[in-house]
Amino acid sequence: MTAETETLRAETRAWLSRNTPAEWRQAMTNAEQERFVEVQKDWFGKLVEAGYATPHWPEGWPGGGRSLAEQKVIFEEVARADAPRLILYFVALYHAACTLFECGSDAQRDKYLPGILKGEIWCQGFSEPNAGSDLASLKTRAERKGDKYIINGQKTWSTMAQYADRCLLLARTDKSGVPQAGLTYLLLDMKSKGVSVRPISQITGDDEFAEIFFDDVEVSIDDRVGEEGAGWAVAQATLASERGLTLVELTQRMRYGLSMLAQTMKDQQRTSDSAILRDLGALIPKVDAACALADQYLQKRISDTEQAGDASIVKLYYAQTLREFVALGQRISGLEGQYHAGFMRGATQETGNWTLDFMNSYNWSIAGGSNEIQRNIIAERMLGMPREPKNWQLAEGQS
Amino acid sequence: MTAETETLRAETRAWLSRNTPAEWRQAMTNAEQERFVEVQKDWFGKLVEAGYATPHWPEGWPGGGRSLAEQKVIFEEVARADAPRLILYFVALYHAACTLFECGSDAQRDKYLPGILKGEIWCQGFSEPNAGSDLASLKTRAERKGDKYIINGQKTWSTMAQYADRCLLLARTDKSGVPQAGLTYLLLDMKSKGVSVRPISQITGDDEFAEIFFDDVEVSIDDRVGEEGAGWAVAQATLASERGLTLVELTQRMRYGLSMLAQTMKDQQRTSDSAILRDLGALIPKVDAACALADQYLQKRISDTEQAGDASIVKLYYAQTLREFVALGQRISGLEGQYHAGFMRGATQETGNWTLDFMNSYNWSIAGGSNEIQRNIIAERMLGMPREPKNWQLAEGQS
Amino acid sequence: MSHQTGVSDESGELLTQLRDSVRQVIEGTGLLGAEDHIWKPSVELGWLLNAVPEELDGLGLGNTGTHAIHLELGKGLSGAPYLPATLAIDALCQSTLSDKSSWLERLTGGELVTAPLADGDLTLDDSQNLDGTLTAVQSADIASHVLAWTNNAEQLLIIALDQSGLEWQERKTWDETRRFYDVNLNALPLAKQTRLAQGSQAKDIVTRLLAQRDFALAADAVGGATALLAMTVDHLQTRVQFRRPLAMFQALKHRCADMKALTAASEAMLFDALHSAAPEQKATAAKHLACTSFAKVAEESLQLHGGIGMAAEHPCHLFLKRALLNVHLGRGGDMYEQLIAEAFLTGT
Amino acid sequence: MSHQTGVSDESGELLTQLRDSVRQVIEGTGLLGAEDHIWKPSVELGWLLNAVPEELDGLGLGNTGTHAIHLELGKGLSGAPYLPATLAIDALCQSTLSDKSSWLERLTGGELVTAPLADGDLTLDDSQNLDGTLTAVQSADIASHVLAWTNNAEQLLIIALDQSGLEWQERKTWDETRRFYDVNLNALPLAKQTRLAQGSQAKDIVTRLLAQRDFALAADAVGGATALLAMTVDHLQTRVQFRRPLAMFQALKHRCADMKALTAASEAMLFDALHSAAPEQKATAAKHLACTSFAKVAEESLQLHGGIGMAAEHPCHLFLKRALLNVHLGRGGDMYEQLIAEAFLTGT
Repeated sequence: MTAETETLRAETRAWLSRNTPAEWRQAMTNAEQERFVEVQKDWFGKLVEAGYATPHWPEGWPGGGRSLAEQKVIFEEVARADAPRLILYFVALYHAACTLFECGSDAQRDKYLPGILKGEIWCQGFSEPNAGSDLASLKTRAERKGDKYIINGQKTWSTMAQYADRCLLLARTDKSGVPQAGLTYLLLDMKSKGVSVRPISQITGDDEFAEIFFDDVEVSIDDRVGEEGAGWAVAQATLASERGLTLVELTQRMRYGLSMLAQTMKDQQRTSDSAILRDLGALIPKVDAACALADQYLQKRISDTEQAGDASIVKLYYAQTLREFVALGQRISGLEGQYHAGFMRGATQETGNWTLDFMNSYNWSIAGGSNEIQRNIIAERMLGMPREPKNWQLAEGQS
Repeated sequence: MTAETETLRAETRAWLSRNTPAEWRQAMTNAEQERFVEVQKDWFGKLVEAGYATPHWPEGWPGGGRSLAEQKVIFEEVARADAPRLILYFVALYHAACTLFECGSDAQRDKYLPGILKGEIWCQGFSEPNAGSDLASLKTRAERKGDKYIINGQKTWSTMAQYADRCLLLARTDKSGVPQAGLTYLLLDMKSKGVSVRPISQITGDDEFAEIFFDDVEVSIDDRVGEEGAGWAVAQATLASERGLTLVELTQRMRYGLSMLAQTMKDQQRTSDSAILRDLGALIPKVDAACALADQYLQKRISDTEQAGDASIVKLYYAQTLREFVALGQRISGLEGQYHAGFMRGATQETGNWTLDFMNSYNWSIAGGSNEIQRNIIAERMLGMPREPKNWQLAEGQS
Repeated sequence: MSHQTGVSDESGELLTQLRDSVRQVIEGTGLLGAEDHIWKPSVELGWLLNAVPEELDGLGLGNTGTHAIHLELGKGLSGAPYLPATLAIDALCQSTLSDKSSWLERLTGGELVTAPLADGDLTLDDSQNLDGTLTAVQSADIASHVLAWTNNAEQLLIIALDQSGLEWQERKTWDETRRFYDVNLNALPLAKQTRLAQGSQAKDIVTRLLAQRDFALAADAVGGATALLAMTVDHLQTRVQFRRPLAMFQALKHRCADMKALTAASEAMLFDALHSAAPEQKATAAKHLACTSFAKVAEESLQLHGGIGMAAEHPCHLFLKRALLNVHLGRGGDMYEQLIAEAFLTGT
Repeated sequence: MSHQTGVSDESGELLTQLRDSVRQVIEGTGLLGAEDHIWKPSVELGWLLNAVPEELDGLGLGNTGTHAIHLELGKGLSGAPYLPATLAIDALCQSTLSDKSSWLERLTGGELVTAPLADGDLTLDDSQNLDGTLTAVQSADIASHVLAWTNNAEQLLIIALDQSGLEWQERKTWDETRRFYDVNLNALPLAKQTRLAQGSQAKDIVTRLLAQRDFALAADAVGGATALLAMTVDHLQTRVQFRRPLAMFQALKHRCADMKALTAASEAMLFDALHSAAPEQKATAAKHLACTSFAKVAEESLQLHGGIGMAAEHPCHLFLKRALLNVHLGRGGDMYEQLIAEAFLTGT
């Protein structure tokens, strides 16, 4: 911890104490989604203005040029201040911007980045109904016609797509050859003709994800990032853009969330129940460990000593610990926790509405590479165990 | 429950109350193995005389002709009386005898069965160092020379082989074709020239298993069970011979073992610790369920409605519950349970020496088809999921 | 108090008919059939008679019938108030109420007397007034009365829902498959209620009712777990990832095998308990094992369904939410382990 | 009381040298090296100086050095009494004993003052005599003294093992890799013992010692889990069943991945705790997580080894037994969760 990062920490903390929306948890409980979008916009504007929204952008851009260590300080302080998460702008600020910085052209950067700073919302168009963790099998087509691509197909699980102005689209331009090689990366205007969006009603009652349908949608070749067929590599850059930082934020927030467990114990008069105490005592070190893993992972990225599988361990351990965390909350809250309570928008994973939190915890064990995918990566890339075989011949008598 | 089985139950209970060796647990704690063998012999003699050792033998043989329901009653009562298990004679009474009844010749039955009743000890020569759960890959050779087979090779994990008079041997007579087809089933005299036995020192300090080495050992073709190359099928009959009964006995004994957990709780003054109480309360229904599964499995065998996988569920659930059971005992006994205490021979899985019991519990999760093998069987044969693929091609760049 | 401990040939046949009848209705409505579409047949097809002993002109299948019907209803995530209805009918049958038979006629004819599915808090004050809350009362809006007992189990009553001093309000649960209500009693005069039993007779009947409630919840859980596991295996067989069905991946197969073992164990234990000499002593264990196993199966199933399981339109979450709620119904999630352990230690 | 919270370049180099030196010795002896073969080098190669601050002519690597050395010793299942020795040395350094430096010379020169690795029971009666038992005192037979503190932590002493009123006896544990003793004190006059500290100073030092013991046990567990996981993966890569290496079966791969995550998490948490601003507050959590994770890894590893793991000649069980014992050392297995939770609730 250098003196500079500590100065930044003090500044950030002071700014947050003045600017964090007061009582946003109460305000966002049972809030209409439109109201939530407003609050996100306000909070985004403040952060951009103060330079806290874009510390990961390169030097020369507003707020940019911060080291990873400094970015971490900002994330930690935002978690500590229990400020709302910037869910609506995450794709724009990280995925879109980093993809443009790393793989975009100057023209694309000049065209799109100022819009992001002004509050344009982006969504990600990667997942498809039949390609969960298996991006190589994407089917949405982009057919070249003159200086345009014509898009047809369907994307799903796109966060907040119903509010998005633009979309990071991964589409298939070639069906021959290895599946990865036929993908192309495009920037699509969500207001284009032929785009329709249908929010997905989730098991929590929320609809923060949506399906996107493309019916002969035109995209100019100027909006292609990288070469045709190079989409797989560009998508990897997109996905790597926030690697580590999100989990630093989430694990820090999980640690602050422990106080909500304590509150539920008090509410349910279970603070002297030794069975519950021991469950809590078993959980706390895991929460600490998740924080430590996220922290040390970021240190490795800073010192450029990251190894294959490191990120998978952080994500897997976080997802497992989070599940235990919310399951304990649910256990303590008893029948009371089973009654439907209005949910809080834009919150972290731990809202004290434990059954809701339990449902939401699956977002981390399924999305962004499921626990099962992470285990494969750890076993194969860290422990050197054989990869899943390429061609399988079924035992006799099976189809 | 018919009147007849209830009469048998009353008779058996009365007989056991008069004849069960008193204080055998104390006597067998820290006992020399020789002393253990003596006690087993005595107990075996008494049971044979009373007809309780051979209820599963066919009508016409001493003690034989009992229905499965009657056999179950006897096993339940033996468990209830907390009598020693007949570990030393199990292979002779079940595996050897049932194999002879089902697949042996009249000459073989006349030659060997009377010896079993007189107390000849048999061991099983199936497992090999490199063929744990995969019997098809056995390598011990049996070469035909005139009217003899010449045996060379090694067997392992043979229960009490160091005391055995005879061995049920599965050896390879043919290396061509499918692996199962080249196996032949032989009855081998352990006093033959070229047989040597080395007890395996186990992690508990006990040596109830042994390795057997064969160096040009001769076996007459008269001692072959079934045809040459039919050994696989005969071995299945051997393994099926006690199916269900052992688990009825073990699960009943596990239920009686709960009182040892209660005792440890009292000794460690933990009876009012709610964390321990809840662990116990979570365990008890599982023990009940293991008993119910074993019981209902036997009912299915009696009514001939057994289905593929039924036996695997009983064994898997028993092994898992037993592990939880002994782990709880270990937890309650604290540091005290970590001190080495002399072990009890011929006991069940629950002796109150919880760290020892913990080690021993692996006998049920590893041997006789490991938990992993049982899960495969359940998934494939009960749930209809695909079998493990026959031929795998490794991903590129892997050997 | 007598229990059906074995199944004769005749009642075996009745049982099969009954189970088939439930299956048929559930297959007709599909998952999450409208409450009405299951409640009406349960009246018309005589399922409610299951709880009535033969001497009172019922089917007299007792626990065995309860088990069979609840298990089938659980498979279909039924929202019909069959469980509280049978509790009320059983309480009535066990009582010495003078106009028992006319009550029985009304109740088996479709008038709903509901009951609390979780332990509430009801006391009788010195002026013989009832105060407190009945918790998790199912479908109270379509019921005429609610079955209730005081905390000390010395008063067992049927209480009309439309009287002053009584209010009920819906308590929406995450589980959308059933509808629950709180019933609040405020200085309700005991004298005006229908008393089924009091003192030690009431205590005996309440003990019996608690066990029946536990068994019914256990059967519901076993049914739910069975249907959900089948759905999950089916999903894995169908869903292709990395160019092969998910069911080919051994790690997933093993998890399904563990789920199968959990479900089979719960069912075996429940069956064993129902047929044991003293079923009541095993009710808490059967309920706890079945409901916690269902919750584990549901937790795993959602993970194995992946993203689609997170969509409200897929029924996966309906099972999960019902499973989680079932854990907390009855005596209350955390109470069971304690009750089971204490009962065991008292016995040793 | 000061702690090393960061690592300067210079001490970073020292640390690397130290770790390499331990690795070299452990590689030389192999698993389960004879106690002597590790204890002698730990004297000769200056490992014991790790615990001594620079101002007393030690290496001053503090917790960081402890972590590194114990982790390596844990990998090798070392039986040398390095842990109790460093506790005694640290207690001495923290004390205001007048002949501290001559004691230090003796102790870093190879005279062993051992210490209890589990909480015992020691009280001081009104006549200023000591009574009670010190528990899990490692290698007492080759030690001259034992470090001890009273239950109330108000007396911190070094007690000679060869005096009347004191008896020690071996307590064989299932873990064969270390040797433990009970030391019984019977009306031992306080006045005749070497007192390191009393009152609040003693309390502070004991708090520090308990934390160091926890960290050392945690590091030992992380080392053990690391070595055992590597051995298990190696076994699966080598062992062929059904005509393919076991490592190809996905269900086993996933279990290894979970073991890797457990081990990595314990190590990360331990490292984080050691470098935090107030390490002592995190010692119980680090110890509990590392030791329970090691026990889980060991439980799984034995299963994945199959039959061969059940043979005494294979080292698998040595890890399991050490792991199980480590859970119960220190403050006692079940105590940790309670301590951690209570500390957290007090803080909120």
